[in-house]
Amino acid sequence: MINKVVANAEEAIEGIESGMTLMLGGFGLCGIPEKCIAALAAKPEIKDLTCISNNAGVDDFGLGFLLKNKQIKKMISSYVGENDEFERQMLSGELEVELTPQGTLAEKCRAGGAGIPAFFTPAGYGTEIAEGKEVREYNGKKYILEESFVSDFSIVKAWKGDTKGNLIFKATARNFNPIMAMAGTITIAEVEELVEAGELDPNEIHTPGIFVHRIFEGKNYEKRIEQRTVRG
Amino acid sequence: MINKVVANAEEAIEGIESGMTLMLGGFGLCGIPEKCIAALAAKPEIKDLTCISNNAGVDDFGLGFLLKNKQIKKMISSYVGENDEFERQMLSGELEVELTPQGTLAEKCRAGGAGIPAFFTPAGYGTEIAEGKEVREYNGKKYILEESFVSDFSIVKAWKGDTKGNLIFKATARNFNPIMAMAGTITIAEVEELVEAGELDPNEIHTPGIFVHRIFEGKNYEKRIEQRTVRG
Amino acid sequence: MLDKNGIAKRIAQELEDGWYVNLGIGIPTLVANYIPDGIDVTFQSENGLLGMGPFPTEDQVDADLINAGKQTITTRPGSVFFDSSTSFGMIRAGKVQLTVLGAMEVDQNGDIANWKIPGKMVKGMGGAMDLVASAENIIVAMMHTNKAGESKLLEKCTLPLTGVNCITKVVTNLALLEVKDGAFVLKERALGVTVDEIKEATAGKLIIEGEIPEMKL
Amino acid sequence: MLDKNGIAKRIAQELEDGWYVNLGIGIPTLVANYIPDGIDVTFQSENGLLGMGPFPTEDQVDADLINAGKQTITTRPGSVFFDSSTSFGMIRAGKVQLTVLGAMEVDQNGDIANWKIPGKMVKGMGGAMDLVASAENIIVAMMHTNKAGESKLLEKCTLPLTGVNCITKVVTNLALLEVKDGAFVLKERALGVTVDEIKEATAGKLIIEGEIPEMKL
Repeated sequence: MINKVVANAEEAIEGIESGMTLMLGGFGLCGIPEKCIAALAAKPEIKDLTCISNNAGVDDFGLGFLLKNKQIKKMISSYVGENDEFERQMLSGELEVELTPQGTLAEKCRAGGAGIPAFFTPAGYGTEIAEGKEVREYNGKKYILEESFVSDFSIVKAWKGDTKGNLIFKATARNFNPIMAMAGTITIAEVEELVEAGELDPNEIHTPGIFVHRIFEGKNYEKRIEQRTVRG
Repeated sequence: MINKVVANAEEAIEGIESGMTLMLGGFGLCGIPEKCIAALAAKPEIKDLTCISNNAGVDDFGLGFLLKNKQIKKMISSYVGENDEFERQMLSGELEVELTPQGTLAEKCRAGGAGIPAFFTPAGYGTEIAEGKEVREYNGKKYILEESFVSDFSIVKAWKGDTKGNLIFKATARNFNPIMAMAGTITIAEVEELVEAGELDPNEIHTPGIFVHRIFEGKNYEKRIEQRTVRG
Repeated sequence: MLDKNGIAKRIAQELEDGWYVNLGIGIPTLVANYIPDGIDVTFQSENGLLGMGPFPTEDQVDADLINAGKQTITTRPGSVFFDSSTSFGMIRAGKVQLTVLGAMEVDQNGDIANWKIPGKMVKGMGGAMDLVASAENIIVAMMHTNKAGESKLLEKCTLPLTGVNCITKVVTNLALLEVKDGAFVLKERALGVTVDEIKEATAGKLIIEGEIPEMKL
Repeated sequence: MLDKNGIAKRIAQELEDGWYVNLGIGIPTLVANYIPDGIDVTFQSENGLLGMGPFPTEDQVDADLINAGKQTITTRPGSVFFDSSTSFGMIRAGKVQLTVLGAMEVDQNGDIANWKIPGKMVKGMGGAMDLVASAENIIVAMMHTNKAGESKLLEKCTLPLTGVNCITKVVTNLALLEVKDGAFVLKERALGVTVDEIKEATAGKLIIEGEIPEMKL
């Protein structure tokens, strides 16, 4: 019988090839699939990736690893600060960057994962983001037409998962993960805790297993904090 | 301080007027806001309603009550069988009916509730549903442009809710309820159990309270079963 | 000649391990009773459930747990509930590997009509238009002819369409046919049915190549 | 003249009971510290949280719980988590009653520029373009002039725009102004600031009607 469970990140990323388009969940370093990113960084022969991710990691964590290896050809993100190597590659022209409003980025993933190829959104109307895009007015307000995204592989990180691929995320580590899971031709989920099918309450699952093709339990998550802010 | 909690269905439906557009959650009789529907039926002076609901109830339950009172001018639904009075009014021309593919209906509500005024979908391409609608091709497949819905009032039924309006639905009684909640100018939620803010796990909430304006606990839900099917 | 259960049984042989499957109302529902041993199939119900189980016993009946036919049902381990937009999201995005539907008419171009008869009360298309416009693999389960004895496999559908160029296979009481390049390609005969009988009952373009085997059920 | 906290304090007076509010990075974040007594405001963080609370104590720090500025935070009772598409869904649908943002420039038509300086490293717009295109009530919190002493309230923005015709109010270190019918309408002076000083520092069209009161903080 078909088994979605794989042993580890190395096995999970099998089939990812140079030139592919990947979606990677996370907001900043929160909820990123750190095990799969590390596994990809360990295969520097995989190059020319287009990565759809809200952010681009920091110099020594997350997507920063892939940037350091020059495995990424193009980033599609809403915000890409906090990363010197990124800045260097972008300014030198080695790295292509497509900046997209965060809500449009989210909706492009969700729409792609829901079989909607294009939609109208108000974000970016009247700005350079709207250049070359169709404008239409609804109820007196202007909207631009945006096309949705699908990926060759979507890589997400969840809190809990089961052997059927059902996922539950924790707190704000949910972010882009569920919608990117929807939009993957193949979707890989790494989870902190993997349980048998039937152990998760079907009412509490965030991502239905139909969207997930491979799943594994990662060990010893670092979960680095970007802006540790505490009160006295 | 603002309080979303109202005493009962009568108070919840205050402000609903003749000629308004309502969304009503539910699939068949499963997960319908039975208390608010009964309260509306008790005010037959509210007429000419446009009701967006996947189905139209049965003769003696759910939207059937409003049909019997001739309070509905137009139904927007995907399937409207199981109701003799409905059939009579439709064939006599008293009742206007707009049939919409179920997935398109769902997406129109979700899009309206997400500030997306229009989107492309493949459903209905090449059929009479597509007549007069814009067709566009993406990746070799044909799609039609559909405009989204918003309501004057959305009326939904949840399993649990809190005083902030956060909602949790049970099993397949979820159906259209969360997406219609999103698309209401004013959204009313009736729940089987109303608790204090903080008692629901923020990770397990299906509808964020921002979408809900009025909430109350209904008593003695009938939850009628349309097709009671059991095995031996 | 097959009865309804026979049609369902033959369609069940098309199932593959790991597939997500949506079964329409009528004959398609019966397919769930004949899942081959050793494979794991997950049934999707478009009202918001993956992992549909059998009908409940009296004491399991739950008004909040129904299928798209509004029948009370149960769930299997690993099931999950979701809202209607997510449900049709997974359908439109092609995540459901097989859809089985009934039909009033199909034609040699893969068009299907199953929701409306002009002049009669129209109940609506439900989720059928989304399903046929989205799935890559759609099998129609139906009788080969209507009550008047007329073929339901046509050159061109006469009833209002549900979808175009979408049907991949048709399984009837008489035969299994593939829809390909503007024709019905006869693949299997039902037990005791001759090729001539199928020819007779098929109004659309029929392609018969070589020996046509009898179905094995 | 107001400092950053003063600007935040004045904006906090605009809050109304029951509102959902999104605060941008910088001065806007400070608004949360000055919520008037007796009103209940819920803060939305666009990375997927309604009901944001204060920064955590050391032992409350949770890597999975951050705000849109990537800072560790806490939640208040009645909070809820959701994904990014739902988050921007509620923003685009106008469910957030007030958005407070910083800006590099605003102009008399309500246009705003706050994401890009040509020739400098561009970090991206994050959620700002969605927020300004969606909210009906947007207050800009910023200094009246830039470091070179030039007005940031212009006839027309010179930097690449974040959004058009969207700003309703501007609160600076010098004044509170409404943006209306193609002009900045002076409503209040900061403590000790004269109308002439505000005139001097405002490059866009400025409307001054009657006596301009001093802010009460």
